[in-house]
Amino acid sequence: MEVERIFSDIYGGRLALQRRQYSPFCREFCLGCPRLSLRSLTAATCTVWLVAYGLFTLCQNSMVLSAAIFITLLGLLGYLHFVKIDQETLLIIGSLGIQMTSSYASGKESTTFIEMGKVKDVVINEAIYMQKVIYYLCILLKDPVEPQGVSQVVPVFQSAKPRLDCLIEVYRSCQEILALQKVTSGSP
Amino acid sequence: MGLLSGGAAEAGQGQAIPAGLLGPPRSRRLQPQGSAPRSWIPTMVLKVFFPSCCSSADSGLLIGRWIPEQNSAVILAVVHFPFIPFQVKQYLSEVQKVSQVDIVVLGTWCNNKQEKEENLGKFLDDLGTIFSHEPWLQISKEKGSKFWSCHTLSRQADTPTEDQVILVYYDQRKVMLSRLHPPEISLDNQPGVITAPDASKLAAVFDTVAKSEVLFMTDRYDDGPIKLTHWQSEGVEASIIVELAKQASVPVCMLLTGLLSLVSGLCKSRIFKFWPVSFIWSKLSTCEQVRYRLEHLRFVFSNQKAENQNQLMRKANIFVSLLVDVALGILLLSWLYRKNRIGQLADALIPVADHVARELQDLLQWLMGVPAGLKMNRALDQVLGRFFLYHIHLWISYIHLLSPFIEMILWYVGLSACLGLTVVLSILSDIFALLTFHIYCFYVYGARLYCLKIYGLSSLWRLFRGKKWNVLRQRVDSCSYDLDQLFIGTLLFTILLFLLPTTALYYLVFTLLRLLVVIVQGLIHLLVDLIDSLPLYSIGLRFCRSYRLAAGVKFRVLEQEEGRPLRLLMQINPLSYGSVVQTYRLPTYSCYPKDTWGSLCKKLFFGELIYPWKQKGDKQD
Amino acid sequence: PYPEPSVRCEVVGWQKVLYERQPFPDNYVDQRFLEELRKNVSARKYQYWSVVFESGVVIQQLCSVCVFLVIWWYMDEGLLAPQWLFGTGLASSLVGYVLFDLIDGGTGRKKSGRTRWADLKSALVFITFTYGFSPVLKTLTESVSTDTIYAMSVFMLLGHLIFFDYGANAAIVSSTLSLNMAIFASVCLASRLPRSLHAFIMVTFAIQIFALWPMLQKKLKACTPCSYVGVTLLFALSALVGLLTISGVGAILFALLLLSISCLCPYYLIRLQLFKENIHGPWDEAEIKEDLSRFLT
Amino acid sequence: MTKSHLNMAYRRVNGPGQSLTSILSHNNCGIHQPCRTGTHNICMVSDFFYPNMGGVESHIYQLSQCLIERGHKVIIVTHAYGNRKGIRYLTSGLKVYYLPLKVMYNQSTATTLFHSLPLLRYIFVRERVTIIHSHSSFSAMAHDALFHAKTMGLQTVFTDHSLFGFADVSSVLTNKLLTVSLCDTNHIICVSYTSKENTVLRAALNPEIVSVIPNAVDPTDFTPDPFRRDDNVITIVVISRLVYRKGIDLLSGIIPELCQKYPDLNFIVGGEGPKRIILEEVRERYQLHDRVRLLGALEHQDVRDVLVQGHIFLNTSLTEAFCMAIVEAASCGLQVVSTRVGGIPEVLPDNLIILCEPSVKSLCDGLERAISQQKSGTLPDPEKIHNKVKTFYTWRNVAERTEKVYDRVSREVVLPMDKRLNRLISHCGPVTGCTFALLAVLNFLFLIFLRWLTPDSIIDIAVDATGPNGAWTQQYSYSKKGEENKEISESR
Repeated sequence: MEVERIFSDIYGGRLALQRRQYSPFCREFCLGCPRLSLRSLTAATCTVWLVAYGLFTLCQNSMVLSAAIFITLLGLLGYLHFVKIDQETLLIIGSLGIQMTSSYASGKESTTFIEMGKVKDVVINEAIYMQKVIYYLCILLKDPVEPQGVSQVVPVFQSAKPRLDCLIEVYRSCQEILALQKVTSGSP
Repeated sequence: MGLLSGGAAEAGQGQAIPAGLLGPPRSRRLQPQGSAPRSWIPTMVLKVFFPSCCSSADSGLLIGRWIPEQNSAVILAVVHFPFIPFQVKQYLSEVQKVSQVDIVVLGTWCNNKQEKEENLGKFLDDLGTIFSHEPWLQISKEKGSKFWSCHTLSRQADTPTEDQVILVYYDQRKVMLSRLHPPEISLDNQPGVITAPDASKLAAVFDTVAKSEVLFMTDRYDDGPIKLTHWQSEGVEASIIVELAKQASVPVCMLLTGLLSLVSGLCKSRIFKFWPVSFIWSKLSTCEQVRYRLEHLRFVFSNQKAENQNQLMRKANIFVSLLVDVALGILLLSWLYRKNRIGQLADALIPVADHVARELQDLLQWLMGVPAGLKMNRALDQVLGRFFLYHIHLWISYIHLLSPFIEMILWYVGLSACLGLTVVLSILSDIFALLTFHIYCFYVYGARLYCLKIYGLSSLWRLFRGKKWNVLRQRVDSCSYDLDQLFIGTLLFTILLFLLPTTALYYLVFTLLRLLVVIVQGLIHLLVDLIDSLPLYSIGLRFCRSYRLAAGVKFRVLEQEEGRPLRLLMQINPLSYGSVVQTYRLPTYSCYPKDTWGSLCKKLFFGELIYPWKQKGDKQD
Repeated sequence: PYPEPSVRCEVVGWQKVLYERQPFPDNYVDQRFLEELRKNVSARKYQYWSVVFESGVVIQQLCSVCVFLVIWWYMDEGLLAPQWLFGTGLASSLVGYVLFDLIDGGTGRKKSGRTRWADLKSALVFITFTYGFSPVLKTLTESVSTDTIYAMSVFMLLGHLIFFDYGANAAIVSSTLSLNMAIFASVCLASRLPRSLHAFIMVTFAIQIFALWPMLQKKLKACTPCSYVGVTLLFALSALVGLLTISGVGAILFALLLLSISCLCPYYLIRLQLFKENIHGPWDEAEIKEDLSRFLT
Repeated sequence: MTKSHLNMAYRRVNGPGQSLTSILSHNNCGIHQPCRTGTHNICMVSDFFYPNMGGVESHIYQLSQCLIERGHKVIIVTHAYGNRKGIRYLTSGLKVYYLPLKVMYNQSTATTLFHSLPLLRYIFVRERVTIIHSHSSFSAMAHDALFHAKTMGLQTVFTDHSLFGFADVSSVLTNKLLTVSLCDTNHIICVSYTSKENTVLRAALNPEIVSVIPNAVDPTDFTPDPFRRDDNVITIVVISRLVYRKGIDLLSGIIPELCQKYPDLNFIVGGEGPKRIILEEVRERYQLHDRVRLLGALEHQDVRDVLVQGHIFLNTSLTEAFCMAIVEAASCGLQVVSTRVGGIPEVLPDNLIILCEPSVKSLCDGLERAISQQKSGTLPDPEKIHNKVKTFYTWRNVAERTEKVYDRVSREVVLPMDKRLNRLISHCGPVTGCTFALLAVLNFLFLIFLRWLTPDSIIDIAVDATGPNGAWTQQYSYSKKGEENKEISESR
């Protein structure tokens, strides 16, 4: 059962939230960031090349141009491989753990799995980010030394910064699953 | 049987208690299930870790470990028909003795390839009465469909449950070989987090599989009483070379340790204890490097076994880096000693030193004139210039005295390349330090002079303003001086102020030279440290067998249909290269500057000695 | 939302207290608003002649700077023999030293408890150090251009005039700093003189005129005001004459300066007092009248 | 900057998280609630707030608490204190923004009049703020907020906590700046009548728009405890920052005088500051180590324990707008001796306070009077004093009166841009007026640019933590619900 809804990120960009429910205690949220827009790409490339051409006209050295081409290519590759995140996935498996996957534009994926034993809670938090004050979803990890404390806070959907309504949706289902978890672990 | 089955039985009892408590709510709560999640009353989910290699095995018994606190079952192998229950229990108890894991029969596995015969099914059911376990798993796989059905029978509740079960497939081989790194490496580090193994269930699963290695030692060809299916059932992996190496390693280690102890004893002998020798010994980076390597060798070839995985890793890393180092060194050696390159080098060396000296002389001449139109005090300028010129003169004569022997020295020094590239490099840096010794002296003189001036000026400036430094309160107080104090203070202040530019210029020039030298030496040291500290073995491991170093796991949801248990595939999430390096990097001896850039600049301004950070300057002062 | 001031609140009347609920809105403005406002509480009435008398100190200081410069110019030109200057300086300082004790009959010396031996010692220190350093002084600034030296010394002398303790208690006054600046300037100028003897004598003279002479002045002013006025006039005249021998224009300008400081400025001060409008009230930060240093010393 | 703040946000305790979780899981209607009729969304802006301690800080905190109690929505904006950046929640869901702005001079931020606009505007929009309430004329951030609020067309209130002279150059400049920043502020609150006169003179204001609302103390914090003090000796307590403005030099004169006169007299001095050295010198010089105790800096909760150890409280301030210390002391049942400066005469009735001139002699006389009363036992009983003082100043009363100001302000109209410029130019003199009019125009253009960059529509409206259906009140019900769930699961 897969549901797709459209939200917007804090810059007003378009975000698509896919919500797959595999079973009552296993859900997946898949947040697709807007793709790399051709306009910005061309803009960046053109600026670099224009600068290069300016330099070339100044010092009659064709090395500049080839260097510019290489720089743009390498920059694009690096950007796609290390910076541009296409999709962020949050997989919650009740009583097993929470898994965060962010897949880059180049197809590289980086995954972090947090076991339920370590998760204290999933909350929506506020932070000052650049010149904004934003909401973000985060996972609070238990402090093994003293169980009440929080040892660390792991942010979710860090690259695509969705707005509050989107976060609320994700947050609700997280809370449902966590609630089952809490109740069952509480009862025996 | 009573005796032998004791372990399994009481184990079964032991685990029956919490499960039994769990039982009734689950079974009853099932009825309202299926409606909206809010009204859905949850239960503890049962997790079954199933080795993917057993998915095609024939029907039989599932043996593995039951982890009650997480309500999860780790299936290790499948026992095939035909077997005698008594023998199974006996075998299990033996395995248990060897590997401290309580392995029990968890349930039945029926893989009906041909059309489904129910007599087998009911036979499996009443197996449950023989091997008492709570809950009793029944995993069955129909022909064709990849969705299995998994029932759990419990004594109190007879209704089999479906969707409270998660089937987690795992690759047994990888899980057994990999070692799970503490999560604080994979997440960004948090010092406080040390998770006990029972706290994190995955660690429990991993070490269950890892410990029960004994179980996998029997493949299907050896004629035991019972037949198992697991990752090695097609044949146990083993390589003759490894075995031979294991055999051979012991005497080799003995021999080398003996040698090493001899060498180190030599190093510890009395001659090196006397002052000048020990001092120089401590100053030369070559000796440092050699000592460091000796330590490594002693560590690698020590007879006592590495008690934990980290130790083993460390040994391997050191060994590999040693090998690489020596290999590079020998390469260099072979290059050096072909067609008299040493001779050319030696001939090149003296002129270079001369050239440097001459350049310095010119520089001093320039300084003694009116450098860059600066207003220098002529008298002081002349004095300083002459002093330094004389110094250079001494230096040149020394070099020329040395020149005939240079080649021979180089030849012998070159031999040391067989000790490894790092040794050669450190020797190089030492030679460089010796050849630029005069620059160092100049720097020290200039710095001392400048330092004196600065401090004098600062205190006199306070007097000039009618203030004084209060030592008790650590602050500047106002104070009334006598007339003569004021007069003399101001007189000195004026003189120092007008003499400052001269000294400052000398200081500046020689500091720049010194910095140049220091930077070159620093680069060499960086290279040495890189070779020393890089954990090559770990990196290689990460490169070839990425699952051996696991940062954690990641799950993939396999496609599924309604009413069937959720199927996940557990993959191993390899450690990132960065964290590999920062986990396994070997400690180095090198002394890097402790101070930040700001403090460094401050030191430069106040004319304190920047490098070496400890007492290498004492030789002249 | 405010309770209108009812009949009984006129009866009650508004009072300036916070601890009572009063039947007035919070932004109520009574006719007693700002009644404690005072103006020009601390405005002082000045007497013209007293101000003129006080301005004598400034005159003195200007004149001593002027005299110093004139003497330096003479020595630089070689018109003045160092020995002569040394002799006169020595004589005058001896006279001054005697006067210093005669004026108040040695009470000041008793108070300070400074022995003659200490005086002799510091005098010796002066002489020896200056003499010892004079060759260094000679070669000290030869590589520095003359204009730089002039600029520096002018700057320093101005500083000396600014920071000098004229008897007003302001923050910037620091007699130590002003004296040091004067010495610095004198050393700079002395290093420009032809020979090291010149330098030595110049610096000694600077000490006499910048350090010793003001002390004597202070005492004169305290004990015998009329003689102080006389001395001031004499000194000013001598400075003018000295300047006149160098340049007439400079002398005239200097004379104008002295006149304006001694006569015009006091007049303006008294005139401007009339326009003073200084608001005071209970909000002012109360200043502490009596000196509290007696508790500490 | 980004990273650091996010990280900072991670390291926070999960208090706020909890509150948010609760509201989000239970009332989503609570998020988009309009500004309730009769209640306001107030934003308190000041550079001075906890962890910094002082009169202004506690004023802001207590006032906000009482306003929340009365159903308003209150947030506080201040600058970051060391590691304390980002957003924190205090008791009853009081939300505090610690903005990462550079601190220039004693805890007051540097102002360029523009750099704080983006963040402040974002906060004002997301919190749906209707009234900006700035505190303390020393705080640059408060003035910035006033400026920006006017540019955004919001109502503004300003509370002045301090007095200024007119004598020296610096005060002339500051007064000019105050004139500019208050010339189009809707309403000004002063803490005493003297302070009102002072402010009216400084900022050339119409006294009608200046209200006097005194500070208050929480009387339950400052209760007398006569058994804590021993009546064999007489103890004089002084609690203030040890700086010149608090008249510590006077104290350094008083201590030896009285100690030599009365052998059974002790001093307790609480507080820290540059003038501490003087007191130490006095103590060493007169060998008073056993009779003069210097406690150093005091936490706010320890103040009462120190106060109740004494019989007489001495305040030697040279200038005070509204002296909270003497009210606290009186509330603890001490006889107060104080200098007659600033607003102090208005604070306590004459039978509770002995007013003296700011000189050692006069203060000594006052203290001797108090001592003789104490010895003759004619001083009223601490309990009586407490019960009397208790009725004087309460935060609830302050909150009510402030609320009236808000009501009045919210009914006023905000000046449009042109009128505002005219007012600036006409009111603040030609040069200053024109300069700041220009700055105002620039600020307005900047605001338009920001609106184009991030329209208000894509700014999330913040979750209201306070108020009757705010997250904070919701939280308990949430946890209770959790309890029920558990019980159900066990009962079945």
